[in-house]
Amino acid sequence: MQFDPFVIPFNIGLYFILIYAVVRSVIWFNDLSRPDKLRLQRGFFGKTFGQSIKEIFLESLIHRKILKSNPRLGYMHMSLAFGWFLLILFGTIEADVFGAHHLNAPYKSIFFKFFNPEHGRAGFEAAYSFLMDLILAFILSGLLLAVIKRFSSKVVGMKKTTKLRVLDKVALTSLWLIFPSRLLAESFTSGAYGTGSFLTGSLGSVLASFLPAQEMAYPFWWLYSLSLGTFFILLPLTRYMHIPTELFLIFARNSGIKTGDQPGAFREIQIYSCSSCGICIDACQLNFSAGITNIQSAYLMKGIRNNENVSDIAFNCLMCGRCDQKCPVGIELTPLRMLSRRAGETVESEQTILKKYFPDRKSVLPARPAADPSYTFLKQYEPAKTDVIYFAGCMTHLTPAIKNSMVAILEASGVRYNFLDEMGGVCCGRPLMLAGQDREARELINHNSQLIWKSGAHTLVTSCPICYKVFKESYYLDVEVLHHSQFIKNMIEDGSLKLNFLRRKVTYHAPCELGRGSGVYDEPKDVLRYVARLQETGFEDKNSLCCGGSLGNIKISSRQKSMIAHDVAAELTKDNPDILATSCPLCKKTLAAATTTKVADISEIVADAIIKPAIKKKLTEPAGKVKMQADFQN
Amino acid sequence: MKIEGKKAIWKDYQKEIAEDKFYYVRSCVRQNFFPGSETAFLRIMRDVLKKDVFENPCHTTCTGIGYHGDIVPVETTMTVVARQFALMTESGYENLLPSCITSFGLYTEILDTWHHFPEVEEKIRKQLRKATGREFKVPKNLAHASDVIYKFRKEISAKAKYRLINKNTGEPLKVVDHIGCHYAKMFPSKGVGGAEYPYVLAGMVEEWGGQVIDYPERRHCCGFGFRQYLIQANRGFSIACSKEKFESMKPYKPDMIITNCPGCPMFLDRWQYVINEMEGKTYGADGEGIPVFTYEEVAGLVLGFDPWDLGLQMHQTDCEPLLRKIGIEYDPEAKYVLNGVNTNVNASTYLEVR
Amino acid sequence: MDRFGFSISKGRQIDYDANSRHIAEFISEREPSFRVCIECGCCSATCTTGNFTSFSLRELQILMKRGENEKVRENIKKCMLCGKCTLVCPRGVNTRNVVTLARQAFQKFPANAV
Amino acid sequence: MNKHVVVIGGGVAGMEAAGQLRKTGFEVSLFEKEEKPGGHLNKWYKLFPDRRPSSEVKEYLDNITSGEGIKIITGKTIEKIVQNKNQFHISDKEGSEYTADAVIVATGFDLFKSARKEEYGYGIYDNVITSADLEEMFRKGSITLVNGRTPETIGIVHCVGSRDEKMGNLYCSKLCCVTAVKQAIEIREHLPSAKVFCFYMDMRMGGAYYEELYREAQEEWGVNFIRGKVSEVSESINNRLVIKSEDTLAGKPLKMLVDMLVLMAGMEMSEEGLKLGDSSGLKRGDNRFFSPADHHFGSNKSNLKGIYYAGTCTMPMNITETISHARAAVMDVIEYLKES
Repeated sequence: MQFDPFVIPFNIGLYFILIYAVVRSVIWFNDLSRPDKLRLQRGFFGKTFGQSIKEIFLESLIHRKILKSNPRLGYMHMSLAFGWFLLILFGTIEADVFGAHHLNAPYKSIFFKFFNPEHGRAGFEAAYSFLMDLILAFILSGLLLAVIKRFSSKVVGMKKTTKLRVLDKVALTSLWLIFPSRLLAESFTSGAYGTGSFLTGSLGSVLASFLPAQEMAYPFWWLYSLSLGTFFILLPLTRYMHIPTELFLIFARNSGIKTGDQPGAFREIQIYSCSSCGICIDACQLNFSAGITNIQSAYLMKGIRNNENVSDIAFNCLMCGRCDQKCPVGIELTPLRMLSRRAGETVESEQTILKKYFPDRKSVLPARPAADPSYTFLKQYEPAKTDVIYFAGCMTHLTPAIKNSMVAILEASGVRYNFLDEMGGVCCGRPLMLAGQDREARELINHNSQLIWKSGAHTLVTSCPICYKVFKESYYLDVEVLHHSQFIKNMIEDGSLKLNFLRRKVTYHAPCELGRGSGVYDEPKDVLRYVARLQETGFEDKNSLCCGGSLGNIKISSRQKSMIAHDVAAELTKDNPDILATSCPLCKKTLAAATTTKVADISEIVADAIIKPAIKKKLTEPAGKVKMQADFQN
Repeated sequence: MKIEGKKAIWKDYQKEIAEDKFYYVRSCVRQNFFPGSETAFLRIMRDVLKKDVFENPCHTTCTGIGYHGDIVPVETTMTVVARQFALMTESGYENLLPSCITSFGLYTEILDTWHHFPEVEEKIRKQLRKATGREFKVPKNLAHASDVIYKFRKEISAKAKYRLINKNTGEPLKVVDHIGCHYAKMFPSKGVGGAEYPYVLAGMVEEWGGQVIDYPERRHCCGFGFRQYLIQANRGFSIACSKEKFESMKPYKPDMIITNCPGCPMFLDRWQYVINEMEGKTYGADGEGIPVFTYEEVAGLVLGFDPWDLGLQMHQTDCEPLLRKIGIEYDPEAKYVLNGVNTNVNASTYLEVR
Repeated sequence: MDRFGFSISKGRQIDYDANSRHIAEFISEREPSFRVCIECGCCSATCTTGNFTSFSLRELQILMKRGENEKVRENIKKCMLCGKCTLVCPRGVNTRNVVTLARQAFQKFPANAV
Repeated sequence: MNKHVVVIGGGVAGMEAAGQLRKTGFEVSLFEKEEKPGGHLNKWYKLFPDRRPSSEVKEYLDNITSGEGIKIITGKTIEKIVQNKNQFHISDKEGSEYTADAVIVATGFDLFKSARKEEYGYGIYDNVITSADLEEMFRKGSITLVNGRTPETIGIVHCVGSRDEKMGNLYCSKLCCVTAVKQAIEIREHLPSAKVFCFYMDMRMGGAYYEELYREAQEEWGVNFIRGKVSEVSESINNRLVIKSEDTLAGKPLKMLVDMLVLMAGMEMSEEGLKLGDSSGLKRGDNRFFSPADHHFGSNKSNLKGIYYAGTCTMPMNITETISHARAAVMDVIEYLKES
């Protein structure tokens, strides 16, 4: 038997999805910018190829990252993906080895049992059948977990699971039907012919004992084929599009392509790579501290895929970057969110079926309308020439203790410095960027850049991680940009700053913009270790928390911010430190309002530790009365 | 609107007004604005009501315009006013009867100041003595001319030839009463009916058959405001004030406006013409202007005085439609005839707001 | 006008019933904390932009609430969104969102639309 | 024989004082000028800040003043207290005399007579009402205009007769702000589509949970607050009210049409209190309220030994303060009678 009509749905589906994957890949490739195209070419044909293949194996099939963070969820994903992969692989080998011909059409291996019902009676064949049954059982166990997860997400260790659309439901049903229908089809066939191994064979003989197995098998082969066909055809419209897209993403990422600040093909690839696994939801503090459960990255990706107006979702985010760190697919979620913010309010529109398969790439993110400059009132002036510029930042002006400490540290270090925004400066521009208003931000950046150039400084020190990130990333400056923790570390190391050791227990809260945002994790902790006893909190480095006060979120209420701050403060003060240290004025202010533990910026702790040079006593000290008066004045 | 509520307030604000023997002091500007009014007042007082009203030709300005225009210092003003009092004392009169609302307000203010600060009065007496050698007694009674007409409104009504009634429909005329700001806004107790719901003009209108209408911007200034009008650059504010009032009264379809201040009839009358020129708007029914009268003119009209003797030809907003509405007999041809000569040279084409 | 040398002045009065408050309503629906402002002026006092201009978020908020939108339209873009105002607000008004929404609303409703 | 204490005024202070005096074993006579005790409480619908029905407080007061030991004499206005050694002779309007060993004066307050603020036109314009009139509407369960229609826009003016030099009251009546906020919320509860505007000079939300109520009014009920007292009210041709104020925070004058204007009448010394005080030689302050012997530790003591004050005859107070003040007066009476 070489052919049967029931294979048609499968064949249609399979060839459709293969052609579709090729066409979509070509479109994506074409849409990449020229440098990105070159990168991808080099990556694909270069030495990163092996790395990509390895990553595909480890992440797309084994789901190593999910396994690490959540073994049960990982097993579920692995059993389905890796199991299916094995089933196809060994099915193809089976057809090749035991079938009538070599190099068979795919359907021959998928429906091998139908075309070779007698196969697997004894010896090596039986052993191979056992292997195939084992793989099927592996998949079915994962499937069972997936079904349970739909109804109770706690079983797989997840608190939240994403909600589904109608098309997703149909696709999900067809996916769920694939393996049970294969099981039943193979079992009936095995029952009728007395073949099959521990799973299909046993189930087959039980079914055959009271059912007409020969007749019952055929409809289930149809169901199997139909499920596969339906799943393949619907796949591009559902979240399962992530299966093929992720392959492309891995190659693109390993070739060095980044999201950037313009929407493009890589954005689309990433959006379609999201499997809605929901790990970002669990990682999100808005979820577990503030009870906001509908704005997480998985929802953003889904909203964009479904062409919804996502501006409310896009702006309701702390931009802390925790989800970026946890995403098993490695999607650059925060940069993608920034792209949506830049677009402002998008228009929701109904789509034709064709548009759903081939989204309109140009109208997805309309540019914000042009406008007149906003900050024409800013006047340039000539700042004093200096070596080091200290830029406190807007927020630091609301935490004068940090400002004063930094002045003390700068004085003690003996550098020639200029406190650029001593009398209040112009905002760095980052808050505008976070609100998606890059053009406006650029005006401020230009203004500040000119001032910094004119000062002739070689180093720029800032106390605010928000400023630090934008100085680092978006200013075109010929100066070394340092966060004050870095500056202090340098000063300690070159001996300019002499510090006492304060016998205090300290925990450290890493600010999002400085840590995950700019990769500065170690310097603040090094400085703290130098002056105090630093305790671990369990929320170190990439796993650090957001204080809740982030300027990234312009939607949440002050109450919700404070809920987050209280949770964070409680976690970080569990071991009763003397001081909860941070290195951001905004974090300091937010956390200080949420705990009774002393919250201090690194600069404050360091300023306390400065060894003051001994004051030389004058030989001709005035008499007591005059001295008292001097004391009084102090 | 509950009229009982207003009546209760009117009851609280009654003032003493002398019966006879008045020392009348004219207004500086009225004689130019509506010269017929003061003449009519004297005619009513002397001929109709048979009252003793004395005028002293040595009387000068009270400096009110200069005072409110921040030009004349208060002590100077007080000394000038003290001289007016001295003239009255010398003439043997005690009941001061100013024609001008600002004079009335100023006299009231000065008397009140002296009441609370007798040392100021002493100082002014000294100054007056030094400057002129005169002595004075403070007036026994101070009433504005409209207070007196209000007081004798019933007597006037009894002798009236016409009533403020639309002859064709028999309906009372709808009358807007506009009270000069300096009448009672500074000293509510010195005005008939107080400052919020003044009764001085409303009482006349009611007595003579008209119906007073209460509209939202009733309390608003006419816009004269001294500094507003006197400086050309500020005249936009002046006219805006009048306009605000007209816009507010328009829905009530008023037949006429009655006033008791020198400036108000002038500005309510002239600005209607200017607004019409600038914006093409009129505020009366049928696209006409709303005629504006002084209370003396209205009293004269109901008593049957000749409109041209009252000086109604000096109004820029045409009065003749209203005269016809009331049914007043008059000779349209005689409007600009003075001593048998037609003085109307080339004006009437744009003097009417129609 | 030359004939008279002056024109009729426009009043400064807020005509509450004639004004349209669509901008304020747009903001209030999306950011309810807009309503709880008590006009204390903390936002304006700490304002980074206010350091350079007469920009006052307190004033602009109340003008929008009264429907006096034109001054706000001209000025709201001067905000740098730095967020100091949000931090100092004693009523917890989410001022950054108020500004963002106001900008959005002014873009959505052009000057001549009511 | 038990000592006999007379309490003058059967409002909250008087009833509380009478109840507490009875507990300590004194004979108490409680005089009330109206036909039934309760004072202003009888006219109020719900109380701030928790909007509990005023009847609950009334019920409590009725309970503590009913039964043995308290004689409630209603319909009697006391005009004079004369001291004769340790005895007080108290006479009413009709000339009847009573004697007592000690007296508590709890003559309370009168609401400011809003017609005195002529510019608001209370008693002249149809739909200008006072806070007390509005409470009456709440009790009846319908807020309507004179013509029977339902108001859509309602203005509330704070500080009517309080903090007003022209009215001779320099003091703050303290409760009108929170009453305004409470009533604004109640209006919105009754008429969900109505717009409410409070015109205030300062929001004086000094009591427990007052500020929270203010916030609730803004946040949940969308009540608009405009800083600027209404200075002028007139009636428009279609019977609406034109109000003028300055929006002092926008720095511009403001004109608005409302269907109804509610005046937050302040508290003034009661007329009966004035008469009683003047005829009995009780000292009063510049604010016309009784002047206690000491503002810090003698707020119940009068200038005459044996006569004590309770409640709002000394200054504006809310119910909580009034009840505390009345209890403190009882302490003074106990101490006085122990000595004598």
